[in-house]
Amino acid sequence: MLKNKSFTLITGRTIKQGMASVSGKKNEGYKKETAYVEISKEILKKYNLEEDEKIILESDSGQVEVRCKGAELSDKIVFMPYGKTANKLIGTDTGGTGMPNSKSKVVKIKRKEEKAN
Amino acid sequence: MLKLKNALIYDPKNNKAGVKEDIWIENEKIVAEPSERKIKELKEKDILEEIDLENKIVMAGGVDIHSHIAGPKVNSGRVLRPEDHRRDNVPRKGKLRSGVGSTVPSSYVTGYRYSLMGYTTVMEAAGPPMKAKHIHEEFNDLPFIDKGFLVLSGNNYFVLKFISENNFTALKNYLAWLIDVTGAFALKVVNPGGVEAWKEGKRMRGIHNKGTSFNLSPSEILLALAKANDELGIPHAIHVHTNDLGTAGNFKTTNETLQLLKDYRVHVTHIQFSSYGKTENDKVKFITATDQVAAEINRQPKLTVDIGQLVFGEATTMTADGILEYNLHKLSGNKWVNTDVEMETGSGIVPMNYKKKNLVNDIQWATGMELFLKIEDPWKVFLTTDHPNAGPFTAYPWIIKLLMDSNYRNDYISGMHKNFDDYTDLSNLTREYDLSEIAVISRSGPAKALGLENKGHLGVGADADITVYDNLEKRDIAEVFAKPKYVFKSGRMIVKDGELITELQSGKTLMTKPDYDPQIAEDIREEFQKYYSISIDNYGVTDNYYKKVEVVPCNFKG
Amino acid sequence: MTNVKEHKNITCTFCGALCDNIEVEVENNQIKKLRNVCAISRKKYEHALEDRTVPMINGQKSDYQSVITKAAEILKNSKNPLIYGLSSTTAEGQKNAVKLAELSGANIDSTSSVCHGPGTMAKQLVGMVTATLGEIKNRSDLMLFWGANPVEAHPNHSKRYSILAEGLFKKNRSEREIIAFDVRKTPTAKMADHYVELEPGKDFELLMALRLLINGKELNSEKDEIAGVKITEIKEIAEKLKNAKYGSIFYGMGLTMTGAKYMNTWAAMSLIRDLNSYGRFVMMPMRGHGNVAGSEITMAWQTGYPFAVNFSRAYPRYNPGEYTAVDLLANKEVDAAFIIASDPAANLPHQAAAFLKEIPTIVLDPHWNLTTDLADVIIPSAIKGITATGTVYRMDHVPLHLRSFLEDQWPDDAEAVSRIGELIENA
Amino acid sequence: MSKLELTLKRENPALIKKANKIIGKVPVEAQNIKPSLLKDLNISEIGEIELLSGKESYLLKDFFEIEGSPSEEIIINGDLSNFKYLGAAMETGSITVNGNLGMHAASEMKAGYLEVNGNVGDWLGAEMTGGFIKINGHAGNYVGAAFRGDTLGMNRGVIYIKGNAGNFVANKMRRGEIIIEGDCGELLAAQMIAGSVYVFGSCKNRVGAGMKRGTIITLNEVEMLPTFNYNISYFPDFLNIAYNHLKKDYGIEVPPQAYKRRYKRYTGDNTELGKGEILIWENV
Repeated sequence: MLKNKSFTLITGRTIKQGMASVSGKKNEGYKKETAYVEISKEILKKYNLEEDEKIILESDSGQVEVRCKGAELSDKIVFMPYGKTANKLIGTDTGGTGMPNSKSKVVKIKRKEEKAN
Repeated sequence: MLKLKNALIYDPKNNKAGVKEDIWIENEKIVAEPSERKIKELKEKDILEEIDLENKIVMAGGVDIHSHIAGPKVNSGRVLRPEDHRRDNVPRKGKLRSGVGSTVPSSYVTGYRYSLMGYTTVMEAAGPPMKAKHIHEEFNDLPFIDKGFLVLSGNNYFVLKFISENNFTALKNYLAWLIDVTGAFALKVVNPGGVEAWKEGKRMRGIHNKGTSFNLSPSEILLALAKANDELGIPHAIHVHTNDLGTAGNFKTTNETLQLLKDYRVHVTHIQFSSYGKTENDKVKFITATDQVAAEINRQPKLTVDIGQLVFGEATTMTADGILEYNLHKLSGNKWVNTDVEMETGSGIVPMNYKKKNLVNDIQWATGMELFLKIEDPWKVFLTTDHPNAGPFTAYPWIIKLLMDSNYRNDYISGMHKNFDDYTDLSNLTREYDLSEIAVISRSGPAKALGLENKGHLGVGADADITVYDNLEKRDIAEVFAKPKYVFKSGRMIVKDGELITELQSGKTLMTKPDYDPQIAEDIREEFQKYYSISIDNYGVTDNYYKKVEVVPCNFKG
Repeated sequence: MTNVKEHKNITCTFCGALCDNIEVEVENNQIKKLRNVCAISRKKYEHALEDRTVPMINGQKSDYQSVITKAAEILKNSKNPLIYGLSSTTAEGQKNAVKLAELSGANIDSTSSVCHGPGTMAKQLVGMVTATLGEIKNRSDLMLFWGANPVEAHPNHSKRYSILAEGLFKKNRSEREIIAFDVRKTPTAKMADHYVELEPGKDFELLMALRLLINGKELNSEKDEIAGVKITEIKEIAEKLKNAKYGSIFYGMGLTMTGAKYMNTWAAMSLIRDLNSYGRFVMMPMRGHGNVAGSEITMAWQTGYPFAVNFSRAYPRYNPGEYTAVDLLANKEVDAAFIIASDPAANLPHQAAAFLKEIPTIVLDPHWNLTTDLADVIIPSAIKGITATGTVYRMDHVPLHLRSFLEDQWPDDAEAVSRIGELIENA
Repeated sequence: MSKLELTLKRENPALIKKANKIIGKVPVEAQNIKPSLLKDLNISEIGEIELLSGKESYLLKDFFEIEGSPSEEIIINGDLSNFKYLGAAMETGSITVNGNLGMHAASEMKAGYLEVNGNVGDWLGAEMTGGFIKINGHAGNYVGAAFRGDTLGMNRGVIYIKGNAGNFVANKMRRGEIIIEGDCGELLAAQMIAGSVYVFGSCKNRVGAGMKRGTIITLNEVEMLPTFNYNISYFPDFLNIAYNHLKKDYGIEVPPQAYKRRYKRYTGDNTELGKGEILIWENV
């Protein structure tokens, strides 16, 4: 079951996110380039998720609705460009270090509408 | 105009030792006594300020020829050691900015503590040319004192290249260009050849072996640099940190270096670290070799040295000599920073705690003391702790006490390791420095060696950087030198009764501008653009970094 | 008459690689041509004069003097303000910000705390063996990329300083071996000779295993792999590391943001330190923002500490985890904020950034961003390296002076901050 | 015996308000509420003790109702989660807090007693050199740790936590005992130099990373670092003695199953001295 599977959320830079961020943070481009999640193609297939399908990512800090993209990734992780959307999932606990869990947050994937596996 | 009257003047350059005289100050300078008419006029206009210094000792402001106070290495040391700062806090007061102290103080606090000790000129001992802008940025936040920096030039690609090509003209032009574009004061040579060797993963010993891809020996580098420096007329000698520094038996390398360069001006810095003998059948290995080194110094007329006196307690060692810091790290197990700077130099940092119970530390301490006492002419030997390497500069008053009071010194020795006398002969030395000699080693000598004609004395025309101490009668010597009664910088009082006046004042940056053929920048352009990682056009320090500059003329003639 | 002016050796301030070879042609205060720029840099220059902020107070347009005065009033009247950002302003701006923090008894923190600050904390435990980028280009025969993806974050890095650069002793790609360690095969990993895929959050374990092997000890794992890497492969890597003449490791957020956080970097720094018993080995944090290194440098010489500094006692105190922006905001301990050249609403965890909405917040930035949306006071500013001069420090602490080549109607960050400071100092 | 009782006022200067709603709290630095200092003052002088909140200086009476009489024994009531440095450098006497307490509680404590009936923030007992701390709730990160860059953490004394603790417990610990009845976070006893830590609950990853010497005892399985060696599975007698000492001297309830049982012994960290030991209770 997809809802029982946990992933480590890796946030990071992409060149398009970089280009969009210097082209105006208020532009649609920036929003677009920071509001998707990359998921292993095998996982997409296994759980019958479509490329570009809108899904819900959920952590213990919040949830976001994002498009999913198939990528060459291990099935333990999902990747999001860093930005406002990803940061809704990242908690504020820094474990006393000042650094939040920006690349080590546990997330789950939920379908927008429940459909049969 | 300001008149300091009835002072007991100790001004060795002008042969005054406890002479009761007045000092007249106008426009940041010491001036001759005005005519009676002028005095009358000043009094009438009420613009003659007088301070009575009856029974007070007056010297020129202190001059430190070698200290690490600004720039990338010092700053990295600050970052490295939050534990060094945590218990030594300096709050904001009036217009005085806050900061932290201990062995690597923040820049404001560095300025405060030198000023509070009556020091008004300090030479930053080692700057990597590529990061010179950083040094000047910090200089602008280093209040009160005048300062300059010595630019690292003993392992630079173009230096090694021109020497190996026997292109002496290019070498001279390059060095002068380097000083010019980095806003430096003089040349620093650290473990010549050895730093390049460290980057190549090699070890060099002595000054005669060739070891790097440039196929040069340290002696070839040293000779070329000393000759170029003299010919460029730079006011200060080449400032040498010897090869093999810090290792047992290194006095041989040191003496060979001194003999090699006997025809040129040389200043050998923190020579304490370069004056060790070696005992083979012993775990300790170290022994002082001060007889041999002092004899060589006493023999050479042009040579000057500073000591780098060890101080027990916390220290932060930092030097461009990367391999030395690696060795210190291996020895101590303490945290270690190393930064190789492309095409130019290296650096390292290791915190240390020198302990009186540690025999090697005791021997190092004694080595410094013995050199102070065995070098006959005080004009050849200067007071430093190689701050913060052998200890913080704030220990100078204590070192002065050790030099002036042999009873105190002997008492202090009695607390040393029980085998202390087997490795040192400090206990047999009875010499005591007098106030004039202290004035030489702490201001007049260093000023002269740096070629700063307006510093280190109280004659007419000198900068009005003046320190007033209480009389030593019935007072603890260290206390007196730690807390001057007054300090004047550029004619303005900055310290009164041991406290800073709460107005910030900036000192000057001291530079030299030796002549060179500007074509040199074009000659090196192609290789520079290829092998540096920044453009040659962005390399130099631009004028916006210079707030208050004094260019010291290059008029040394050999 | 057209007035075309050419500017060479301009420094791009987007990322910590600070390429200083940009060529710009300017006509009538407009950029006409750009050379040597990367894809991000090009966008940055093209967009520079667009989307500019204007002085605003509580959503109403205002004038420059009024926003400065209002900012001073907010900081002066707050008990425990936060000054945050700094990594995209000049050293001059940073210096003035530290002074302002002192004058207003503030906490001051840079984006370093959510970036490479953990590396600096690790350095305070163990030290760090590093070099300038040119040294690595000139000498390094083995380059490691660990949790770093410069192809997307520092696009010209590989060409100028690392994989593809021409060096003095190492002339080209074929004279270097490249290993990439990551949890996903990034474009940088694709350029490497070897890609080592790690289990997420297990960098520490692999680094410690390598340290053990480097120190000549046995690796007795109950499993046949560590961090998802086979023991045999780990042993091969250890041999490669030991045989490097001048190895280098570029590390990114993949180390600082995961698992053991700064202890990851501690393990890496310890490993690199130990490797210097064989050949030479150095490491380099892949600093993200153009002058984030400068924020640590300027703060250190003024306060002794690199970030996470508090001035409530009128002298600097340091403690990441306490005086860092995320913690201060999440714990709701600050009662005003001054954001300098940064966009915490986009880049900090949402729940921390959200507190900025609750307290008086001042933003100093040349462009609109997500944080200007929730600011009470907006101060416009000139753009560093384009319309404003100043100093920036590269990821390897090499300082560069920025020149301006376009005109601007607003003063720069340094001046804005200094004017606020003066109002507080002379109040 | 007389006691001094301080009760936090509902309205106090540390509150951050927006439209009369409390939205946050500015930290208060409370190191001056120190038994050795307060015992020799009268009640009105106690009220005048300085407390820093943010950059502003206030008086103790601005925050607290003061009852009882001057004493070495101080009871404080209220949610003090924004109060830092309470009991810092304390040398004598006792402080009992009925409520939560903030960071740096009893840091650099030399002697005396601190008890908190609630949770505490980070840096509890950091660099303490003596004294006894008892927390009846949970503790934060860096319990008994060294401050940034420092070489030595806790060096003598006892910290007893009934609940859970965060990351970096016993970081660079040099001497003393830490007992955690609940679970603890990551990097327990990282870079430990010596001393003993007992965790009756579970430990997160990287236990003992970089430790030189010292002993970690835990009653649950631990994911071991590859830099530790498994030595032996045995019945350590000394542990029974240690448990008895915890019970007798500090009144600590050691779970009965811990006694006289088999433990797995690991040593490390082998990248360092390798003389640290981790003992893991075997549920056989």
